[in-house]
Amino acid sequence: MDTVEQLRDRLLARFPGAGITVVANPSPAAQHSLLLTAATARDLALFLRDEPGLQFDQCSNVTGVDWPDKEIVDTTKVTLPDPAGGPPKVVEQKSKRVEPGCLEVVYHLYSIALRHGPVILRLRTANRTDSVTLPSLTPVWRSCEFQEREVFDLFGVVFAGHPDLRRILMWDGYQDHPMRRDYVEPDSYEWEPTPHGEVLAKARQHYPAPAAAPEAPKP
Amino acid sequence: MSVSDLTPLSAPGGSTVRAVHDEFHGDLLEVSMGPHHPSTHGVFRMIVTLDGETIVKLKPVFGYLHRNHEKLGENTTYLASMPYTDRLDYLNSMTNNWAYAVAVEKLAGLAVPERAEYVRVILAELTRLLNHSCLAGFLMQDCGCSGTPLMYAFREREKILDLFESLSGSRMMCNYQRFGGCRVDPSADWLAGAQRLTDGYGAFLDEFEALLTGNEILMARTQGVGRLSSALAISAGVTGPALRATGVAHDLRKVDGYGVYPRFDFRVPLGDHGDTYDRYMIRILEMRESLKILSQALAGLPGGPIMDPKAKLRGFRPKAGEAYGRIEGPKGEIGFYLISDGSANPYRYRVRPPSFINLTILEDMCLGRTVADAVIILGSVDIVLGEVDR
Amino acid sequence: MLGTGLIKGLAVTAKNLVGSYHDPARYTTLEYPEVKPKLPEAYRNFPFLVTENATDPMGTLRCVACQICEKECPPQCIYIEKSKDKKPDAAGKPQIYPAVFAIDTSVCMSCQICVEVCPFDAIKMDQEYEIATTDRFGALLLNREQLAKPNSYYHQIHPTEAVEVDARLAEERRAAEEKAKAAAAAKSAPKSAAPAPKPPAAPSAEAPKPPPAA
Amino acid sequence: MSDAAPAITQAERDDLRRNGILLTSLEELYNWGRSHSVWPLNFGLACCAIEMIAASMARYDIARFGSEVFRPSPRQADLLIVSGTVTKKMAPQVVRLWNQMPEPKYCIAMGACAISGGPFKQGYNVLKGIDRFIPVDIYIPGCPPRPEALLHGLVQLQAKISGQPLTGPDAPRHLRTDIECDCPVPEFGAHDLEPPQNPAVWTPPPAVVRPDKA
Repeated sequence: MDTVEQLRDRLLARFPGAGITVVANPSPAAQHSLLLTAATARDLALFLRDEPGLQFDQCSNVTGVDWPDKEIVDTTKVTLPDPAGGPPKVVEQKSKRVEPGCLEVVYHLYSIALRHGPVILRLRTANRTDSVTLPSLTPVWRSCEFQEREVFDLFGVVFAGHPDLRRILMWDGYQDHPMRRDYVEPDSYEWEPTPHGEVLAKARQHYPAPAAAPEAPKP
Repeated sequence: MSVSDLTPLSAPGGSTVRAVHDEFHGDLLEVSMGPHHPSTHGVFRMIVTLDGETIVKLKPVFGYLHRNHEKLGENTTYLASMPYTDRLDYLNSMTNNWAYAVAVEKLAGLAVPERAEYVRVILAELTRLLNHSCLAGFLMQDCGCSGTPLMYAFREREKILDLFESLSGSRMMCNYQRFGGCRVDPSADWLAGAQRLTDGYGAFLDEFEALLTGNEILMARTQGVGRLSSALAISAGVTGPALRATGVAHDLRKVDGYGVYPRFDFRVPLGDHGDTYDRYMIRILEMRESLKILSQALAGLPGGPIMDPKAKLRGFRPKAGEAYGRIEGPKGEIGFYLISDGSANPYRYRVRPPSFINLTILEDMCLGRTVADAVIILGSVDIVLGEVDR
Repeated sequence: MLGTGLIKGLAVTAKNLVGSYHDPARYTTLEYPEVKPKLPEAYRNFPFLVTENATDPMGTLRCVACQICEKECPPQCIYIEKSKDKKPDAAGKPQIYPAVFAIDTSVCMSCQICVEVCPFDAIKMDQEYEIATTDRFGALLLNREQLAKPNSYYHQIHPTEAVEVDARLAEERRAAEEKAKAAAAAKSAPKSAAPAPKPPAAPSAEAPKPPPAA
Repeated sequence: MSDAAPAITQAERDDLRRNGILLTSLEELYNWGRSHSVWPLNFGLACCAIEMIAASMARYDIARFGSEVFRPSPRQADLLIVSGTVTKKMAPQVVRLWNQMPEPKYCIAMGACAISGGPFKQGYNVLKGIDRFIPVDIYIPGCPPRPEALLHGLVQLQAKISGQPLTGPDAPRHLRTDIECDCPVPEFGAHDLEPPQNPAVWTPPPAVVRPDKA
């Protein structure tokens, strides 16, 4: 099978300007992936499925990944001339910027006919709040149907073109997306006998440190 | 479809039975099967729309056993997720353990000693025997054959569970595999026990087949029921015996050749019709192949360590990256997708559940059949709710 | 012929029915409350704490409250508080001990990870399973007095493993004693031979080297 | 009944029974009948359900305790074995099943998940114990409990039933008029179940605050 770079070149030759980026995977598994743009994703998926040399007929695994907004502190060294006329000083300037997060959907493709794979496709939403629509690949691979519903339920990615996009694991009136990293559980705290870590912190909120026990009255 | 609510019988959680109207079919009945239903293998629920007795629509409802496996996996260490994988598909904890270990070993680049690979194969094939016998028993239960085949299957299952218990300490929740090997080295006694079981299991299969395979009632209930075409099965991501019953030669033991499977001589049974009877037969034939693998693996088990000496139990922090590892579980391709950010907990921990994805085509198989057939078709897909809902 | 499959199947059930009266392979029922199952040595249910001495269980706990098991426990069902003071352990060395050690058996998943990570062989798996109760909070939260069981009990339920553990611990203790002796000797040695500028080991290590040019 | 000591003590009664003379009271007969024909609901939730099935199969044979009749309909069942994790999505249906069972009825919480949420208790969709919504008679810890442990729990339940007086404040629910037998079914809310527990059956234990750890 082609390497992921060859595959990208092959796709770009067929779809010029499709905007495909190779996302390298530094782990020993070396399963690199292709980041697609939402606009061309479905055409590329169809091509991957139907092209005789590729024939990725099985979409094995669909999953979401949440990348929250990250605050990044950039440190730049700036040389300032000394107003007093001395030698210029080197000052470190720190600037904060927020790298916008995104919701990512990952597809693992295999070819049963040609026995190769995986090819990993990634799609990213523009942000995590209002612009979370991605094209559904259910029309290309039927196996995406329930898995995309699951990503919609747990991560909140809206799949345009999905035939039946409803919550699948949680109930219909539920409003949260619990697999997001910033999900906060409803506080139905129960006394736990063995708290530590986060549970201990939660326990302290519910049972603040008791006042010193009053001394037992003497008979 | 215009659906008008006429008589909702009970309010919260959906009504049990109600009349609906369809422009094409006319008056229909919508029946909610489950989550408490003796034939849905746990807490699965189907909303079945019936025209007379014929199914015109079937919508599965999931989530009644959604116990947040993936979220918990992201909040605990790599090692701590291992006992949780036991509880995914709770009949087959050994293969779940193995799939997770494969994914982590890929992520961290760990090697596995040869003896451990053999032991993993032995345990995985024992698990396959256990799962397929129980499946056949449950399937007969769904056909209305109350008790007897299931009891025979459970009698044999107890023998395998005794082996698991004496090796790993627990009947069902083995928590046996580790990253880079296995936890305990099987003793000579244990291996002799496994050999005895392998030798005796063929006789049980003969008896089981004499009881079931030629049974006319079983044939009448299952042949031609729930047919699945191979093209749809591939597109829907169906894996495992359900895919092979449609005639697609796809077995990860052959395709990926993971572990030491390429060293063993076994065949992949394939079906012809893709119906319920084929799915039953595939499992019986697979058990016979498993016995072949077992006797080869037990005969060829090499010595040496069972754990990679470099593998660490505590403080395991793989480098940043991601990996998808998969094996052929008894129910299909079970895979784990892990993203590491270099910390002690996985950043993303995803299970590719075979029985969940195999349910994608449940509606396609059931359309035009009766409710009694739907029960059998569901039984032949072989689901475990712990894995479907995670 | 139609019906042969059925008849064959009925023959199998008949064989099993008759067999269950004389063949132990076909009569597998375990008469449980009267006959207890023979548990394999590896069987595990809930953890317990090993004490060296049955007469003074709290004084001879092997646990030194290092809290590793508490951190590694997947469902977080262990709670430990370190003692403020130190008490001599079985070997007479002063050690921190767990002032509170609680395991919530209503949460524990019997995974044995606490046993695997414990560097002191202080926590092991019990085989007690007849623990059904009507009292949720009182009976299912085990404190250190309920958890402590003597080493002899450990030998009883996991014989081969306990012998290995004992041998390993004895070896470790011996090595530690030897090390302590060596350290004491090394400490006392320079005092007696105060004028020597270097300990005797250092020159011997350098011996193969050619002598430095004087 | 007067406060005077009974005319015949339990020891004497047992002695007579051994000699073939059966003395009984209406209460004893009634409780004997109740306790030895406990029909469970054919209701499996998760992993523990497989052990529950194993307990009803040949090896463990729950029929020896009069409980082999697993009824699929709650209207015909006496015993609800909550065998596995109760999720928030499933909790209303479990409560509804409990309400549909006729009195006298009993509930066994089998396994860690049913008692407290067990290893999954930190999950967002997991109920931290079924006793938040329905009264539980017997708790069987374990993950999963062995089939023997389930049988032991059943024996405990039978003992509990046999010991119940038929009159007075400790009488079983169905013989009393002063308590409500139905439990309110929780509804699905936007973030959680509403209400998250049933205060009539569930009171959290008094706050035992652990002192802050070092």
